[in-house]
Amino acid sequence: MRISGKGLISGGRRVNFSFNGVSYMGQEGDTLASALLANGVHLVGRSFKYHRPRGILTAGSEEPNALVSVGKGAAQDPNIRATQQEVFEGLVARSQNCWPSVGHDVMALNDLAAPFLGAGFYYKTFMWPAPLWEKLYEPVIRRAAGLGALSGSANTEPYEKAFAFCDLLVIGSGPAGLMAALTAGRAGADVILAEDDSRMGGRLLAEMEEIDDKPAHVWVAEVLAELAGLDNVRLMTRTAVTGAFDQGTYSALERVSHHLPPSQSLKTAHRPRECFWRIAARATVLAAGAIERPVAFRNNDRPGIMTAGAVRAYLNRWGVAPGERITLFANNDDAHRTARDLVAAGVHIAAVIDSRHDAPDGRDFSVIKGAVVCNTSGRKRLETITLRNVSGEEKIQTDCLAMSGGWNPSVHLTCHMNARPVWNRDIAAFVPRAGAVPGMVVAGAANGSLSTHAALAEGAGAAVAALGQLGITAEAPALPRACDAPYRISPLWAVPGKGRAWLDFQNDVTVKDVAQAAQENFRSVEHMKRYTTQGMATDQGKNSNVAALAVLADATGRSIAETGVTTFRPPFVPTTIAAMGAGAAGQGFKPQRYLTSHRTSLKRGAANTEVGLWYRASYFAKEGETTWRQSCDREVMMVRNAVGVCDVSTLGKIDIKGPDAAKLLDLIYTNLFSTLKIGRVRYGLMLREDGFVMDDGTTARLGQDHYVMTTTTAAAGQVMAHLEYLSQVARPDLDVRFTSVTDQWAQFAVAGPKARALIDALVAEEINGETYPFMACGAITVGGVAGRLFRISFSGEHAYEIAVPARYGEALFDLLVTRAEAEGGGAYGMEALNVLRIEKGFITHAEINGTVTAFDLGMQGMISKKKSCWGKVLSERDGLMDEDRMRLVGLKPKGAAQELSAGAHLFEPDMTVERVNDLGYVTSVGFSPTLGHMIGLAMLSAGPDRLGDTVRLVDHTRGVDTLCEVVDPVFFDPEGGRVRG
Amino acid sequence: MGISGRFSGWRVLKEGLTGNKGWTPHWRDPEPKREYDVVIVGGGGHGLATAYYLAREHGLRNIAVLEKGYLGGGNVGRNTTIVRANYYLPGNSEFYSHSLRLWEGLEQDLNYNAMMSQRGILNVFHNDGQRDATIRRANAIINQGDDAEILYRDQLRQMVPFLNYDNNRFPIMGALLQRRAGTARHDAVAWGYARGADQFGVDLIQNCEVTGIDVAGGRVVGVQTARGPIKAKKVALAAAGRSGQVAALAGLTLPIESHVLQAFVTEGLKPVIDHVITFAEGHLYISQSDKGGLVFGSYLDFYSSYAARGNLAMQEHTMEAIAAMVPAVTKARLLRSWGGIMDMTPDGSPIIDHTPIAGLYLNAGWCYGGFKATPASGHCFAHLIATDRPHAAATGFKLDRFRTGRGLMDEEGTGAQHNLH
Amino acid sequence: MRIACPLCGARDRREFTYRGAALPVPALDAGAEAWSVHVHLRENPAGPLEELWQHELGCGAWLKVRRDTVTHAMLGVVLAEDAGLAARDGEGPA
Amino acid sequence: MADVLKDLTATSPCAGLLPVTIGGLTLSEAVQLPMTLMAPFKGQEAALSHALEAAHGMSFPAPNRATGKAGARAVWFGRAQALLIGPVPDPALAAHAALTDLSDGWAVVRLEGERAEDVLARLVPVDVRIRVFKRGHTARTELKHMMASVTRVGTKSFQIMVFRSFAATLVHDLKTAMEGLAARG
Repeated sequence: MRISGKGLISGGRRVNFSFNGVSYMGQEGDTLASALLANGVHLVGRSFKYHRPRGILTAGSEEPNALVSVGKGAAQDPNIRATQQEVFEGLVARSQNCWPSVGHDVMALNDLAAPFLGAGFYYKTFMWPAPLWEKLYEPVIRRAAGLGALSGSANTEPYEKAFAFCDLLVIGSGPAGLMAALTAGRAGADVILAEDDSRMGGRLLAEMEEIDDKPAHVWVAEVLAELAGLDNVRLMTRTAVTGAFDQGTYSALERVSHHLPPSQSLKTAHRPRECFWRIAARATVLAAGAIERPVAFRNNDRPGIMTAGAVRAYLNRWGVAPGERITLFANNDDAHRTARDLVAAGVHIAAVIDSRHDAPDGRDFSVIKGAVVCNTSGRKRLETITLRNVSGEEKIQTDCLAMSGGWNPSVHLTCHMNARPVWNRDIAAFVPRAGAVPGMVVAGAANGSLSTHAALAEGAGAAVAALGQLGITAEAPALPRACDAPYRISPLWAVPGKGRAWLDFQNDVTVKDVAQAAQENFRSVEHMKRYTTQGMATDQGKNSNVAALAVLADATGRSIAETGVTTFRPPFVPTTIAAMGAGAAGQGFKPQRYLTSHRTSLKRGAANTEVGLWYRASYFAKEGETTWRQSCDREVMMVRNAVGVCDVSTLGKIDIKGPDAAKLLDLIYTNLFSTLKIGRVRYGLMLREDGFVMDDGTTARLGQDHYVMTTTTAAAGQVMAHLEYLSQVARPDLDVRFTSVTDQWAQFAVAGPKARALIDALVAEEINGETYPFMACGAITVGGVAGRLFRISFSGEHAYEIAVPARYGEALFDLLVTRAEAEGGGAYGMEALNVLRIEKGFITHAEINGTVTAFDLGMQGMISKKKSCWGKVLSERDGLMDEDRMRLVGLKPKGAAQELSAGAHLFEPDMTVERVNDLGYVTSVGFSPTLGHMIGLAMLSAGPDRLGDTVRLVDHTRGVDTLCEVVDPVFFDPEGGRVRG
Repeated sequence: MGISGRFSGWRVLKEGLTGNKGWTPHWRDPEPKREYDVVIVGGGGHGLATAYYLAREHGLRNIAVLEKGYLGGGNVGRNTTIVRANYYLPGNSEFYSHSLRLWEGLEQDLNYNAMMSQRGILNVFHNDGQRDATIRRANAIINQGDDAEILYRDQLRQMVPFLNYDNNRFPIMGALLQRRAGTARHDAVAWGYARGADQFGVDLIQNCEVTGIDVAGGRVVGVQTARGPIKAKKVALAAAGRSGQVAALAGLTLPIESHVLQAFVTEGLKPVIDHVITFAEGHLYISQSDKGGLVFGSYLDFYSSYAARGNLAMQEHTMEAIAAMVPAVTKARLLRSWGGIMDMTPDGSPIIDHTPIAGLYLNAGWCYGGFKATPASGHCFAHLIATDRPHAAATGFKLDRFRTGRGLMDEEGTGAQHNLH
Repeated sequence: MRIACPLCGARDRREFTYRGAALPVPALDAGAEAWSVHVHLRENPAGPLEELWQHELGCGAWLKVRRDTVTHAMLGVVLAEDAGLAARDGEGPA
Repeated sequence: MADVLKDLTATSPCAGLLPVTIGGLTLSEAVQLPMTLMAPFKGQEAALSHALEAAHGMSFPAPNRATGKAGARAVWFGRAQALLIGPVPDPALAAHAALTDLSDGWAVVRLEGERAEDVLARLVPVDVRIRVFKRGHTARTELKHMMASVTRVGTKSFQIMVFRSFAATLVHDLKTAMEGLAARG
């Protein structure tokens, strides 16, 4: 019920929204919870396990009961806290975890079976017969569990991430946070003030009190006005700081447009739904306030039962009385304010019950002292409570119960770096451990200081202290006059009695469950949590953990301090995956690298494939070709018979210069490069320090102190980091400099019998066998551009790689392919490149898969005996020199099917196909149009000793089981006449 | 039957009707004795399973498990609960195969429902190279006698239509399906073994940190603990995450670095993911718990750490991988993140072996793979401790393989840098 | 986590790549045992550890970082080239 | 020997992608100038700086700084290296440093406008606000998983560089950030 003229949002614009299909009117500034309460709606959701009817418990993000789904279709957002969702015109919200409706939920039958569904029941049953678990029990349990539902469609809304930096991050904008921000702001420090709520002010928006003789909210507005005028202060509302990480890194979630109607214009189409902030703060003031805790008593979970502070917030901030006959039940002085404010607003008080015999008297209401609430009635809305005191029990008609078991400081962020909070007997609550998070100072209620006066003072003091760590001098402003009423509490965790008294409302954990866990020796607080699921709901125990461990302490005869706490871990509030993963949806997961030939290739029918971050052409489909194999076969034959052009720019290229360049190369490669002549290229092999092959490639010597190394595409980054490691860590004495020139040069392979003619026709210099013998390199000019030419081959054909600065790559590729086509050749892609290299027995990372040695590859001869090199020592371990190791061979099909299959395993023909007989596996296969049959490379135990043998090749997944012949891995032109010719 | 009695549906009914007053402790809290035949250091999944199988398979009774905190408080209580047998290198293949078979009878064996759910695991691959490597793996699994199927894009799409097939930076090409793989309720595995071991008379001693290992004449003779010295004929180390620290008590330096691996769970949601799904790109793995939370993880944080808490950059990477691969679930909200301490070895595979000290046995180096290994690790370690010979399914887990280079099991081919597995 | 790169200043962990313990590099001819120990065995302390990071997405420098593995407190950072990790047998590892 | 061949045409890294203007911010491709990486040899840092001063009127930049001015700049480019942008390097520099032509290796864009800092705050983990990152300041950093160089070239403008092949992603990411910022209003 809305009280006319009451609250801070009165006079706001009216907004229409719907809940469970019914239209309601709310007011600008309302949360869904305040608007529903204003409309007399209390039944909002159902609990997790027993599907108990539930209402609104709190007025903040810790709400465990009033979780709803917002939005429709793909935009459906489950598990939104009604206490946090602001209403807007057209808002659509629904209850969850109920069927057919929140009022009539079939699964509420669970509640009747509750005696059999207590703590840990599932560990003790559902075991017979075993196969029924997956078929029956588990599906039933899964369907019953869970809260809201996802839409099932991909989330296509925009989200974003951002970084922020500051001297001082102030978390929370209540009295402590505002004073901290003001103090730091006036001192000129770089300040971020982050507030989870849509409006700054914290509890000052919910209380009827004065600061400096003004209503508290007026003081808030004045402070905010000053802060807004300071360039060095950033105010962030709707921004929850979610995690504290090392070296002052904080995460925060900003709800950018939860409070706005869905975008309907182009202008707002890109508006992010949320922004995930990474804040690097040199110091922090945590002023996150405190969270009020319920009291456990029988049936304390009914709609209409709320925390006392929430009732006050709805009344004072939103002008809503959550009932017409309200009862208060408390164990502390602070809660009496609820009765005082209700009376002042003219709301009828049914009773004020305080468990303390020495509770203070109220001015405008009478207090029943030394009494407790021991039961309630009213299935979908509270109807009565039962009062118990020395004179017996009495039922009281009431439609709303405001309860308070005291306040828990919001210590959560102080625990994110593993510190445990400290028990404070005076306020019967845990308070932060000093120094829990380096650079963080805690102030106000979060620090256990529960008066406004103390919060203001600590906020200012915390800012001075925090900035002091940074060498920034700040002065605390004059302290405003404010309420300093004592808090006074006498602990009351659970009212003794029969029946079920809830601790964790959402997960349906009761006092009995915790007691039973203790009885079954789940006495460690972690065991109790895991056995009962206490504290594992969406509020992560914010409402219930302290009471639960008090109950556990009682059941095990220990103090609360001895019992200890479970760990609060990030995030402080549940955080959308989409926000933390912003930018990665669709194609955004990793950057895209494009070749200079990309556009030209597409025009020529290229089918692209991802190679690491690059896109490369797999093959170029010509008219009439309907399968990749047709294109691939043609391209292979084109290279063997005419000339082919392939963009090889993805290979890593590293420019190496300096007096010690040769020394560095001799260190990194197994073979010698100091002896390489200028103008020549050499193939090299490099090892990891554990002796296995890291990478291979060619390196050209362009000058006395100048080399250009090429790496495989896959290992380019790894090799660059390795070079840096060697030159900075292992051999900082070497005077050598290197840089990646991969993107500087566009480089194209031109391969085939007509390659020389093609190149010679294009470049200014004369190209023939004498000027450019096999493995020569040099500078050339092509089309007026200075480039480089390398006579190297990965196809076994007479071939070149021609390189030009990347801006000319597109034009040169186009020119090369056009010229090649005129000679019966053309462009070729990765598929043909792969077949060509298998025909020659050249290896790629299909073979260099991190588990092979030079010995395995038959390349032990490449490890120079004249020098040592990186990785050589461990490559010579006994186990790596076994003849029986799996070693590189070629395979030719022998069976009728003429098939080979990559990933197949190899066996002796007469042995059974089982692991113990496994001899090896196939790394690469392809159809060789040159030879007219399939060919493959394999790693085979003692492979080189088996040349000519027959082995059985089995690939269960492709249904291939065939014989093949073990052959030398070089299938084509083993003498190398073509490449040299 | 031990202290807690036998569990059954009937007992749940009976206790429910009588106010659940008859439940008794699942295990005792005994005072440590002065001497044991075997002292197991570490009351996690592997230590508890070892104790259970030492008692059940080898008839030993005078056994203590010493735990510095609470039972099951280490990695068995902080993982992503995945059970599978899809390794491909000899040494690993037969071991994880053995483990999966033990999993399949575990609940009846222990009389404890660990909610072992053989919901199937899908290892998604994205390109030709990954496909061929996956097929090599699938064949190895089948050759070992376990199940594996390759599903290509269209088949996969029928089974899990909500993945990003149409607009993915790394298109989904297919997946390896192992139907017998799945998940289990991690805590319950530890509790089930603890209760089982307790029923055989094993002393489970919590809050009992081992502070020293006593060696005389090259032979272990006992341990020093926070609760006093305890003599032992044999001492078995199963303290994953702290293996290096514990082994150092006996003067051993291990080939292990400790690294943090994060895990994540979202708020509860109605069923959306029915399998365990892993992705070769981004190293993401994700499933949905019976309670409705999406459970997932990806890489290590990559730096040495004993902090059991994670780094924001890796959290973001993990969420980015979900946004890329499973965009239908990104409205789910991350509820909790935590970290486990991983024993990372130079080849990514574990160690179950003797040590140079007689009577001192080592079970360590589980890297990411410890949870799924729990039954076989306990089973094979118990065999080694009881017989001084390796179990047939665990002959490959030698401590000296790094020195000799013989029998290295580098499934990912990333080499001897500990954090790259 | 933030690391104070001696060249770039404090930077987010995401710019850095980790290698492992910062151990003196054996000479290339130091023998199999020395190399095996170097590559495989780790003291793996729970507490201060000297380790190697590369500021790979920043300036490219390799750093020797002293960091507490329990608290993640940063205890010191120097350029690895100045850290004296290279083999000290005159010729260095080559 | 070459037959008659017309000169190869050049294509810029962001050809067809830029410029764009969104919400008062403009993203454009920088004019392609010669770019040379200068990596001083051991002990040659001072000599290189002198030679650079003599030849091109600017000193070798300290870490995180750029020297020179528009059209002739030396931008610190990482450990022991700087990128000379504009002049073709005097051959004398080669005595003191490894000189490597990178004129085609990097995509160079310019982001200009009132909220340019806010755009970059969505992409790079470095504080680029003018109070700490002034004109002439530069950073080697990460930009959405890419290696990047960011230099403030004016009170409201930045030069941003990534490897050439990443140009399309750079433009996409900057545009997305610009659009999101503009849509917030």
